[in-house]
Amino acid sequence: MSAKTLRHLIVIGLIVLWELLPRTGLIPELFLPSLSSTLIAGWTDAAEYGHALAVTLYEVVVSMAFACGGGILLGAIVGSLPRPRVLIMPMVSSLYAVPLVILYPVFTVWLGIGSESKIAFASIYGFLPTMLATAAGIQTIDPQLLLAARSMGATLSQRLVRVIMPAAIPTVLSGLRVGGALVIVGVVVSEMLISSAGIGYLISRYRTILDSPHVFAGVLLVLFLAITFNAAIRWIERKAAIWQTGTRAGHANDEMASGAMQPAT
Amino acid sequence: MQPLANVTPLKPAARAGAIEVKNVGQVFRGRSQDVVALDDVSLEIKPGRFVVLVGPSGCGKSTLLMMMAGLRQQTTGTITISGAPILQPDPDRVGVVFQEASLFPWLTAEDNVEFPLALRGVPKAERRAKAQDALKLVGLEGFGKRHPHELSGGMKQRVSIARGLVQDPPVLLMDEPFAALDEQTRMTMGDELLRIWAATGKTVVFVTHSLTEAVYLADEVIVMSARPGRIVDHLQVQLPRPRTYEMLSGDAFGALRDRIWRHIRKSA
Amino acid sequence: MQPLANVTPLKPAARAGAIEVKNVGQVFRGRSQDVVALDDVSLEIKPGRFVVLVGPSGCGKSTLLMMMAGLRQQTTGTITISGAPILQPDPDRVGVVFQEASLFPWLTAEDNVEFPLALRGVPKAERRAKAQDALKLVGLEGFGKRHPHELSGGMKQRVSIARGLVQDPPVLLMDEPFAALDEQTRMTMGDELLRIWAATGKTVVFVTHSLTEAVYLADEVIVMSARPGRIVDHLQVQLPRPRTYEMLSGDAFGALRDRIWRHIRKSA
Amino acid sequence: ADTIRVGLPTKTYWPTTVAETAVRQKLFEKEGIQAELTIYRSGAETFEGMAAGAADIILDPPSLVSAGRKKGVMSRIVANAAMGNFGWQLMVPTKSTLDVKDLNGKKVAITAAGSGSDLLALWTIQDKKIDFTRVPVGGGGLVPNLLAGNVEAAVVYSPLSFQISKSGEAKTILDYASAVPPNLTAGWIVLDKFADAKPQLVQKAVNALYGAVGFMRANRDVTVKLIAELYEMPPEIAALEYDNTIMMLETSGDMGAAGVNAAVQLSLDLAKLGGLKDILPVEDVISTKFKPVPTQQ
Amino acid sequence: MQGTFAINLARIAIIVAILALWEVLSRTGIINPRLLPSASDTFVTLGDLLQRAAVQKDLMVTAAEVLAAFAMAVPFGAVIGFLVAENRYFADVAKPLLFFAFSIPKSIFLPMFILVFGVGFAQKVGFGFFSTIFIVIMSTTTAVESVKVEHLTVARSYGATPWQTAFRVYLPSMLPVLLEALRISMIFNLTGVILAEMYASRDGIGHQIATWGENFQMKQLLAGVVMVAAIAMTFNELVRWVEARCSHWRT
Ligand SMILES: Nc1ncnc2c1ncn2[C@@H]1O[C@H](COP(=O)(O)OP(=O)(O)OP(=O)(O)O)[C@@H](O)[C@H]1O
Ligand SMILES: Nc1ncnc2c1ncn2[C@@H]1O[C@H](COP(=O)(O)OP(=O)(O)OP(=O)(O)O)[C@@H](O)[C@H]1O
Ligand SMILES: Cc1ncc(C[n+]2csc(CCO)c2C)c(N)n1
Ligand SMILES: [Mg+2]
Ligand SMILES: [Mg+2]
Repeated sequence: MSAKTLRHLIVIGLIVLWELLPRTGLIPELFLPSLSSTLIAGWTDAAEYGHALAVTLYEVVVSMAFACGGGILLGAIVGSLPRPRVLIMPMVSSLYAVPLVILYPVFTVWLGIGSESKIAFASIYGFLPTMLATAAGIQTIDPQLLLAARSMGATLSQRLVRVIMPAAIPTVLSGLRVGGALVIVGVVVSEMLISSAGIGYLISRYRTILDSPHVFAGVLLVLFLAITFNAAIRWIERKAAIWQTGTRAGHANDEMASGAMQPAT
Repeated sequence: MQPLANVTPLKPAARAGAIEVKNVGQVFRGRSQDVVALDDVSLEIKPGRFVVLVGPSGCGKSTLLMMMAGLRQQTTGTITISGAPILQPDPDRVGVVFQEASLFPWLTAEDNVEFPLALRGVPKAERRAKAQDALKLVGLEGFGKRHPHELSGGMKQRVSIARGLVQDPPVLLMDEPFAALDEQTRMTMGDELLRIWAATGKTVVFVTHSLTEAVYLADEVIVMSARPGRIVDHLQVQLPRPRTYEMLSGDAFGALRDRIWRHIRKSA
Repeated sequence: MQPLANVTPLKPAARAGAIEVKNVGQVFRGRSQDVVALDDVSLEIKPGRFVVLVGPSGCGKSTLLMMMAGLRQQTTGTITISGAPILQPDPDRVGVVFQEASLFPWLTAEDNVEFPLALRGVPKAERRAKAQDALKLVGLEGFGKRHPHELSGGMKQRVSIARGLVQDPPVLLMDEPFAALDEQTRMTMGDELLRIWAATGKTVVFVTHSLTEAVYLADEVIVMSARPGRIVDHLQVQLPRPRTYEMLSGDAFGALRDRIWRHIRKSA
Repeated sequence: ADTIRVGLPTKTYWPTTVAETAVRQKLFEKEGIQAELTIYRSGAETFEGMAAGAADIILDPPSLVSAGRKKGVMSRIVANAAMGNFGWQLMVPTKSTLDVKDLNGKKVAITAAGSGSDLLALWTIQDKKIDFTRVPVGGGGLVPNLLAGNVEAAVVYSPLSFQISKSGEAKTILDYASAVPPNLTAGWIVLDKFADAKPQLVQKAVNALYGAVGFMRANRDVTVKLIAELYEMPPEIAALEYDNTIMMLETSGDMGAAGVNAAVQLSLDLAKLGGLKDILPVEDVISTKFKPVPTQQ
Repeated sequence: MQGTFAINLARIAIIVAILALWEVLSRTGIINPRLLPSASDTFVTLGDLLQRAAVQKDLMVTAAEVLAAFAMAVPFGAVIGFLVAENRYFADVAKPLLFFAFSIPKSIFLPMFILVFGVGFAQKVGFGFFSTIFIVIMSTTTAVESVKVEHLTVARSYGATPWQTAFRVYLPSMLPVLLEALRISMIFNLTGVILAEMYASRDGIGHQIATWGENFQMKQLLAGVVMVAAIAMTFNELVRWVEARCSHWRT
């Protein structure tokens, strides 16, 4: 069976379970409403959800730019320059260790209760994993390649764009995946905590009045965001794969490399 | 194999291409103990000379080349290239062909060769033409679209040589560029290199383990000894140019080769 | 350099060490077109023979070795080692010294050499002793505690050779193991290799670009041509053993070398 | 002995004081049972806890019982705990000059959309015929956002309301305890299943809880000290909490008493403001099977 | 050595600067001290809190939950992440699904854990595990991508078993990326456990923090956050120490 078929079967299985588990009463509807009632709830209030989605989407896109753009940029700098790395990295990951979710209500005091605070929170939330993955990916680059580029007079920015980025692309993309997902989670969670608009707001409002179908209709929309983001990443991956042949991802198409993986399974 | 079409003759700058190494030492700080890789090396190379560096494995040849390229700072001493000290890589003065191929795996062979030109903003069409010429020169015509992992060891090394040539700097440092090549290819490439060198007046510093190759190519051969790396001999090869394969069996050739061989045998 | 103390003579198994390559082909599927790297190669190697593989750069020598090692599957044909087809790597039958050093950067030189023994669960003390012997053999006594990035190109290659030797399999495949070594070290290591081979009765398949080295070491020399890779000659080297440096200037030696040279010149 | 698991919505809410008193005065033990107290994030979470089988008796408003039954969680209010929003106040910063009427078009902080504070905000909009934006900021966001000026007013629960008015940081412009007509704001709730399976246990539990209410009314000093300890606050504020909420709690809890049905109905009607749909009839959300007999000290 | 000293000095300087800024902002009233109590007040409160037996017990409970969740999530997630990265089939099947699961706010599922585990240790650990596993999987996948094919080939030629390949090739190659992953995972783990404690609990430091927040006890809240952050930072430093010991071969 092809992987895609199996995946689709799993998805279909999950959908069927989602419908049947609540219907048969194995899971109370309060915790998991059936898919049909979720869809009906979402459909009935489509306008409300559409408006919320627009708000959330805006916040996600802006945060994504900050978190991923900033994370990759700083990660690249920190990963390629040892001095800033030893100085900054420990501080950054220590700062990330402060449980911001708990402090979020206090943060809104300074960042306001509108979109700004969500964007700030989600950007910070998605920033570090992107940055760390980028930096770590860059550290695993063969130093010989950097030496070669330097000998050809590559400036720092040229090294960054022409050597470091392409060499680190698989790691950076995985970091981007993690970071992007966290941005989505970050926006939704902060909306759930404090806000008067967005999908997170709807989720938490309907949750407070135990309206689980409407809650899960919101969750479905979050899932939709994730699917969209995933599609975007895969598009970049495909673009990247063209000039990435020969690195690990390229080798993966090789029978040699896939053979190497067999014993691990 | 075709001549490289666009080799530009060196502008007659005052000391362009001259190399001066003065009392240079290199100590690697290790965890347990320090390694003296090079100890007080001095040498002077006039512009346009073809200098071959030989010495036992681990004697510091690559280290010396890295310092001449500005890729590693010496612990003591000074290195001057074209009249000015070299403190960081400067592709306008020095080009390097590395011992390990160090091609960018995500670029095709031709993109790898074009890389140094792209860095300088050479227009696409021009650099493509130059890269094609260089690839032809190293016998890899038609392999331009392959990625490094699709090439054999010797092919990768040849791409790396093409990349070094295409940069066309007044000083070219080559670290065992022919090590992975078969004898025929090696000879052809050696002749090509001599031709380019003669046409451009470049200074070439060339590391090899083949003593025959050393004498065949060189104006001067510098012999190093190991631990700590020191210069033990500096020979002038007075054989006429162009060099021919007949010279290989001549007495002068044999004598030079023997002299180097005795050094190497002692120190390896 | 010291002899490797603990080389165990090969158990007299029926066809242990025999290699049979039958109608083997290798096609690499490329994006635009397919590359026929090897085309219908057949060859038979009797146990205990020292076989040298020569051929122009890119003719498929490494590819053939990878297939013999079970690291790559041929597109067509069969390869049998010690009487059984080889479908995946089997360190009890075949050991490999790779063309590119491929040491583990996180292990010291001695840990790299010990790696294959550690995989088999050889006790620490024993494998340390073996690794020390092997390092001594390749002239790297005292460098055991260094990491690969602290070693020169030739030193890395020697560590890689030591790693291949320490495994002690009946068939040893070596892909240009001496390419980065100076002539003196190369000779000494060649002699050491012959000694180990004579003492253990291993089958050795050895790739080199040096025709002198090929004739000096080999029982048989297999000459390949490029694109697509084919066997164009299979010579028996009847020179007596042990080989001596005097033989290098003998007529028989020269004749063999010439015969190979003519093939190479044609196909490179 | 049987153990009853008591689910409490937040620690700084009077039900916790009631249950803690019952535990400390060993009232559950006197009934021959044991109690295990679990604190939840808020009312809805507490209800989910009960639905998940992690709590046997909880305190929540009638609206959740109604909503829960719609979702297949069959429970009822077995005892009437409070008939007003004691301690709940609409507050503005002390230096603010705004009155309730002035909030038209302004922003007012609530804890969560659909929560008790939201209902009160909605009630204010309806009752005062004004319109303002309700901003959910969570319990922890109320005072900080009020003081920082992100919102003009906030619906604050006790004893936080007492605390910030005592400290001079905020002042009350509307006291919901008196402003909103009496309605059943909170009651003790059990699952129908549980009530059927272990009626004795439920009865003993409500006995202990109402015994605690009685004890608290009779022992001001002890109770004030307990509140101060539980909430980590100065005794003056604990005293305010005692006088304004504890003393206002229902002492009998009898769901059969006169006026209870109307009070539940009013509570459900208020919840409609918050978006609750298809409200069930009062009879379906209450149970008169258990009449608390307060455990005596 | 001189370099390390200078860097440590710079680090200490930065920390001192941050604390000083915090103190000054609050003391001068540029930021309302009721909203941001000064650093000194916060640390005094922290000292008081740590003296309390109840807080000590809460910390122990939380630590136990965090450790248990972490000890399960990391190996489990690492194995799955490894399979996803190395087995095409498994990757094609699971990667998108895992990614979607990762992108959903986990707190939606808090009641499910109560449904399955009740309220208590198992529920906190379960949710901590659930909050951590996806990031571990995704980070492991990232880490595996940094392993060089040549090294795998060498190991294969020596007949390395899957276990040996995992421990002797993958692990050392991946270590820097993996340790970063470990750091982030710990933060997720801690947050997950604390969220679960805030949601429903009888003890644990998250329970306390929730109360302090709702009660507008800013000093205690900040002190609590500092406590949790300190735990995470200690862990961070521990990982960094391991990293320094294992990665000396990199230049
Ligand atoms: N980064 C380093 N740290 C410590 N020692 C080093 C480092 N790089 C090189 N060395 C040591 O310096 C010496 C000279 O090395 P170098 O690479 O220059 O030798 P080489 O002459 O090029 O040898 P080969 O012919 O084998 O390439 C060697 O002994 C090597 O071990
Ligand atoms: N993965 C691959 N994909 C496509 N082509 C490949 C691949 N690997 C090798 N080739 C091609 O196969 C041919 C033989 O390569 P191989 O490495 O076996 O040569 P070789 O004889 O070892 O050469 P050298 O002496 O230069 O090491 C070359 O033309 C090479 O370009
Ligand atoms: C943060 C926070 N939110 C609400 C309340 C009060 N409260 C908790 S649950 C509930 C309704 C269920 O009866 C009410 C009004 C509090 N003390 N702290
Ligand atoms: Mg070298
Ligand atoms: Mg090869």
